[in-house]
Amino acid sequence: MSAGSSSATALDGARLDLALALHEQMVRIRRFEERVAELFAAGELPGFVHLSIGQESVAVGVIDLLRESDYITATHRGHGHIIAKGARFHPMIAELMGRATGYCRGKGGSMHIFDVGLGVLGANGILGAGQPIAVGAAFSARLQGRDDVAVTFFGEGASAQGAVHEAMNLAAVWRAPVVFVAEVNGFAELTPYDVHVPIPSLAARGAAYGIPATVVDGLDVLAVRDAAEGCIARAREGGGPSLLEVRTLRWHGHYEGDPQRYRDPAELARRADVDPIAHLVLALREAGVPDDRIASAAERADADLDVAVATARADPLPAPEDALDHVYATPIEPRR
Amino acid sequence: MSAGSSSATALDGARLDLALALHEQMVRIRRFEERVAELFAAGELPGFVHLSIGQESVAVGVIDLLRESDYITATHRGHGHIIAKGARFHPMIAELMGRATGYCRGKGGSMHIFDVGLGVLGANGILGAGQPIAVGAAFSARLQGRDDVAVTFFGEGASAQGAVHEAMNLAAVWRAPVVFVAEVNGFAELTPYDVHVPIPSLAARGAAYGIPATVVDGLDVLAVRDAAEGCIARAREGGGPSLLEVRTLRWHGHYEGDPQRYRDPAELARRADVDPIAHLVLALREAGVPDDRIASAAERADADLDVAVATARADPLPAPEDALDHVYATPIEPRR
Amino acid sequence: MPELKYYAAVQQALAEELRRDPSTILLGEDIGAPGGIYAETRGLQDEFGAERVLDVPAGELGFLGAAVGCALTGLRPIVEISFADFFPVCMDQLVNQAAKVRYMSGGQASVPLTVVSFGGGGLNAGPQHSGTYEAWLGSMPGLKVVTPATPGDVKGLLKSAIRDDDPVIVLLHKGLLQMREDVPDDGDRTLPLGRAEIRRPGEHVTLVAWSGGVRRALSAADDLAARGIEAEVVDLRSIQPLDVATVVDSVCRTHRLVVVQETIGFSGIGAEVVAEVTRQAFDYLDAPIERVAPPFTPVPFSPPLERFHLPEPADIARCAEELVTT
Amino acid sequence: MPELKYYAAVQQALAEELRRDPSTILLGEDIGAPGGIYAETRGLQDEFGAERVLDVPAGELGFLGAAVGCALTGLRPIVEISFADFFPVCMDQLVNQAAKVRYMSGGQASVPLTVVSFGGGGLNAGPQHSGTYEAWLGSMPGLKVVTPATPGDVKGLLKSAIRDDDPVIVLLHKGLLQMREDVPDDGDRTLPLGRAEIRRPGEHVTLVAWSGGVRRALSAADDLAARGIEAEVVDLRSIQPLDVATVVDSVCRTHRLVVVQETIGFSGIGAEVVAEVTRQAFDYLDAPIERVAPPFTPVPFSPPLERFHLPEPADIARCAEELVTT
Ligand SMILES: Cc1ncc(C[n+]2csc(CCOP(=O)(O)OP(=O)(O)O)c2C)c(N)n1
Ligand SMILES: Cc1ncc(C[n+]2csc(CCOP(=O)(O)OP(=O)(O)O)c2C)c(N)n1
Ligand SMILES: [Mg+2]
Ligand SMILES: [Mg+2]
Repeated sequence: MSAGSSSATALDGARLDLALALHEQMVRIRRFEERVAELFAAGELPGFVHLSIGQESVAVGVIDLLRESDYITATHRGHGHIIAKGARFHPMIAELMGRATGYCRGKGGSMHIFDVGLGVLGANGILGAGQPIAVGAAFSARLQGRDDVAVTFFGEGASAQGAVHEAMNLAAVWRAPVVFVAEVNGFAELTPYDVHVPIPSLAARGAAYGIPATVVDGLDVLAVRDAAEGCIARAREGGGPSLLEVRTLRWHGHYEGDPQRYRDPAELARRADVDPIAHLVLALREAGVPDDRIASAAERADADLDVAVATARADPLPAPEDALDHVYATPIEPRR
Repeated sequence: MSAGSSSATALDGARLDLALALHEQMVRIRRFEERVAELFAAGELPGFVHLSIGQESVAVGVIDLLRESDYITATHRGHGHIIAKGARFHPMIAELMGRATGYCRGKGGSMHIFDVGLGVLGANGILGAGQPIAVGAAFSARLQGRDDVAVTFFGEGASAQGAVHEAMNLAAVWRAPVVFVAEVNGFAELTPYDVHVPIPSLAARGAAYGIPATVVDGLDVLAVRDAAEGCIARAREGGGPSLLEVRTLRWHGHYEGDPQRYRDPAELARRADVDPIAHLVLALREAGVPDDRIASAAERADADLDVAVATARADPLPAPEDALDHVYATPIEPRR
Repeated sequence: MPELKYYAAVQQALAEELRRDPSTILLGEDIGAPGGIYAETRGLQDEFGAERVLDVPAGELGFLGAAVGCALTGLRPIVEISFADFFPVCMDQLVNQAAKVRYMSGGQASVPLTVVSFGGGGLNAGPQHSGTYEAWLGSMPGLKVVTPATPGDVKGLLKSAIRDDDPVIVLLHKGLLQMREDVPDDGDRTLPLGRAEIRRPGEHVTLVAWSGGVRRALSAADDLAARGIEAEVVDLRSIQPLDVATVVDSVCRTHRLVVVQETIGFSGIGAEVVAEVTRQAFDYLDAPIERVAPPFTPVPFSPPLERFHLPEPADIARCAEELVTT
Repeated sequence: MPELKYYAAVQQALAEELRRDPSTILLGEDIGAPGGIYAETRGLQDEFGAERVLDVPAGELGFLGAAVGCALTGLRPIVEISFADFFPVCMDQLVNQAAKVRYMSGGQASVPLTVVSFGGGGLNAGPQHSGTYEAWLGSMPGLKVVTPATPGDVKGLLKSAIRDDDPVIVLLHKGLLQMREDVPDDGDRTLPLGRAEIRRPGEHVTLVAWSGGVRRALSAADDLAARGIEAEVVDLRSIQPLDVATVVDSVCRTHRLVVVQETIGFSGIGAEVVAEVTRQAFDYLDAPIERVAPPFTPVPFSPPLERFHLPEPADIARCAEELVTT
């Protein structure tokens, strides 16, 4: 394990099991995203997709601590969050392919995946929109006497949206059980952090609402999880909201196909140094986990993906008239 | 001068002249607002009005430092800001009365007074709307090679608006020459500070944007001015934005006619203790300014008001068809 | 039947539904302890507690979005936006979130949200406090919109809105707050969303109106009656769904139509009514359809200007008379 | 005449106007160093500097509001909102500020602001990235709205928008970005705001369309011609002001009208066109006016669903043929 990591304790016993579980989850996300990149390049996915490769530790480190009944709101770059919350590959891939069997029956696509049963209250195509929704879900759980919490992800770009401010302010006034996770990956679309944020760290915004804020390096998923643990426990125990900033790096373009001319090649080369999976693999090896055991995570993910992709490919597209459904609980006539 | 005041230096020479000038301005605003209250109670003003009685030190202490070519954006409670920037009584009163001779020819009313020549870029009926506009005006002045600055006022209620966050963030990124003045008067409409703000002082928000923030007690107009001086100089000299919080108290209801059932009578009784005019008068007396000289400020204001009101009363209402003008630079036909 | 004022009908509907369904909550500025700036929520926080009736920070986008989150997770939130003019600051949560969530999620998620707002001119409230947004909101698939014009309709429609499983916007009119009507004191009485109401029968011309336009149309109908012209006044009551059938049916009897609206005509609800009536009742129309609407300007402040802006009953009557007599 | 693509016409118009008038500036997300997500601003920051061509933080309400402040103080800002779907997050600065400032201030203040945005479906961008807001924005007094459907119109109308002293919204269509046309290389060529254009003359039926609807109407007209029906295609080009006269004139010749739109029909621009044509050309109409528009749903993502959503030329042709033959 690299020096200076906040989780630089021995990986053994329960901690090792945890590390293995986190590794499994991160690899599932990585392989999923890589498969999506292939499918997109092959022209199998309509529209556009935003991938979270390199950022797996954020979704996994935080969401590992959640229960099924807890809530999340994800972003336009939300596959990882949604997988970490337990979403199945097949309806995700089917949705990306626009199939009738997709999570949204082909109506939403990559930016709108919901799994209400798993507490996934949507990826979102509008920056800042998920944050107030998460505050409401957290408040709602408490009002209904449940100790469920909500976690909401947003990037440095979204941090410039007024909605994020309104959500944090409201959460603080309500002491709502919500954790704001600022997933800082260096970019917002095609421009870097500094274009959007005038301070070195978004964690400075916690004090603006009187809520605790922590920064953690996304290189180390165990450190992310440790940092998140306090935030989530606090929320669950009635201590109110908090802000967790995770520093990470976007590996791919903003969208698949983005030529990234605006990006310094040196910085792109830095990717290997900040790979949270490689970082964890080192630690697992040091703890004596055999290579084939480590490699098996990818095999399991790939096997699942193979089935999901093959099934989704064979699945029907929605019938055109299905476009008329699901506007209202009971249709309004005429629908055309 | 009361103990503990930050401007507790001897009032003599230039400082005394300054104090007299600030007194004059505050009294002009107070008398204006009191006259508006009377006119409103007498049914002479259509619509509704929000008065700034008790808060005169905020507008005066800050705006005294501005030049005619500097900009301000005011709030729904904006008469004081606008008067401090040099607006004339007659077209203000005429506007409140809905006369053709009003600042806005009767089209706007109390919440929409503009005086573009004086850099008054509008009172505003929408919380948070003035802040981005002020950032733009400040940026614009700099781009055009002028060292003019912009000052924008907002209350604790408005501080909950996303637009205020977006404006501060943008100002910080641009290092725009703008001063954000948080005029904290204890209330937003019919609910107190705590309903809207989860922290004891809005000044904590400066760090969220990396901009300096100061808090000052609105009791002492000289202290307000001293605090504002640094902010404005900084902006003018290219140092970028800053945040100045002034603690004050709303004396009247949210709108004239507000029964204020939600207000603690004890707190209303506190008004006399926090009267910035009375506070300054004490200091002026201590400095040896004779009572009649002090009282003459009100007389001058009243004389101006008498003329303004009498003139406005005699002024014509707009012709109904004037409602069609000023939608576009060149009318679009048909206008009905 | 007890007499009820328009603003009190809001309070009564809210109280009854908060009592009936513990999953309902009410959020808004000043609606808790102060009892609402129109006295429309008086006593509710006392009865239902500050957990269910909440004064919120003055950031509409935040608390409306939070209400969407509540609606997605088992509550039935009711949100007040105190002036319709503030919809533009929170529009995203209405149109990109609340309206689209059911559809985007492929039918997985429901947003049983009610938004109550107060709009309309006539009170010299000026260009930023006199707006209404029925055409914008009514044209957004996924939203329902009602515009009650009487205390009885306020009560019946607001209750239905709260019980509905989709986001419903209840657009109330500030100029009608003191209007009185006898309303049955029956907590089970609701009005279906999406049905127009004939407020006055007539055979010579149909006047279609909604919200504040209804009283203007009725007053014009009185003037017309004095001149021997019987106008049928149809109150749309609901903008989305829009009860075109009732209007078409009326026009098939009267053969003439005037739309009366207090809001800008351009691409408004009147335009939609005209387009549908022209299509469905083309052969029954004996004259062009006229819209009596404000000029294409913001709502001005000063009384003579605002009076000029809003359609006067005399304008409506004149327009209807011309249709009937030429 | 050099051939120009639709997206490049944006770039050319911006470059020419930035060169012509030093008081113009350009603000938006990714429009500076990266040259725009549609390559619509490529090279502009290099030529005009980062002081006049600025990448801004991703808060549309803030930078649009700042642009209003710039416009009030001597600059002529041009703002890009990269997807029209983001208008709801910044609507307040458009409708309560930019649109109303001249009026509210009694004519004291001008807001010479241009907003360029990209909308429209057909690219499987899903429910939150396929919207257009021409009906909302066009119905707001104080705003002007244009919807260019060709590279030449993009260039001519965008240049006029920038030179106009009022806020003008230029709604571009994402589905047309690669469209080519020969456009005169003349920096002084502008097109007046508010004039419709007859894209194809015809005598049997008028098809009115705008933005992405125009190519659909033209394609339907081809189909119809093959069946002996000559359709006149009117491209509105401008939504506000709306050139009703050109439409009325066409209908007075053809006696039949079909409106083609890619956006929801309810209270849309088509409804306004129908309402005005019915009023002004009532006696010339030989058949009801039809609107061919999407169903009342959000824009779905999956290709078969989105194809179903958008009006197909065959639907338009069928509808026009029925009007002509019955
Ligand atoms: C309201 C709004 N404005 C702009 C966009 C366009 N947009 C999509 S992603 C993005 C950048 C987001 O950056 P960040 O929040 O850092 O997330 P990341 O893409 O880095 O994951 C922008 C500006 C949007 N989707 N919504
Ligand atoms: C966007 C918006 N939301 C709500 C309102 C209604 N409103 C008018 S004044 C006010 C309270 C403002 O409080 P504060 O900012 O503290 O200013 P103060 O009235 O105390 O001067 C509110 C909520 C508004 N004008 N605009
Ligand atoms: Mg980012
Ligand atoms: Mg206040």
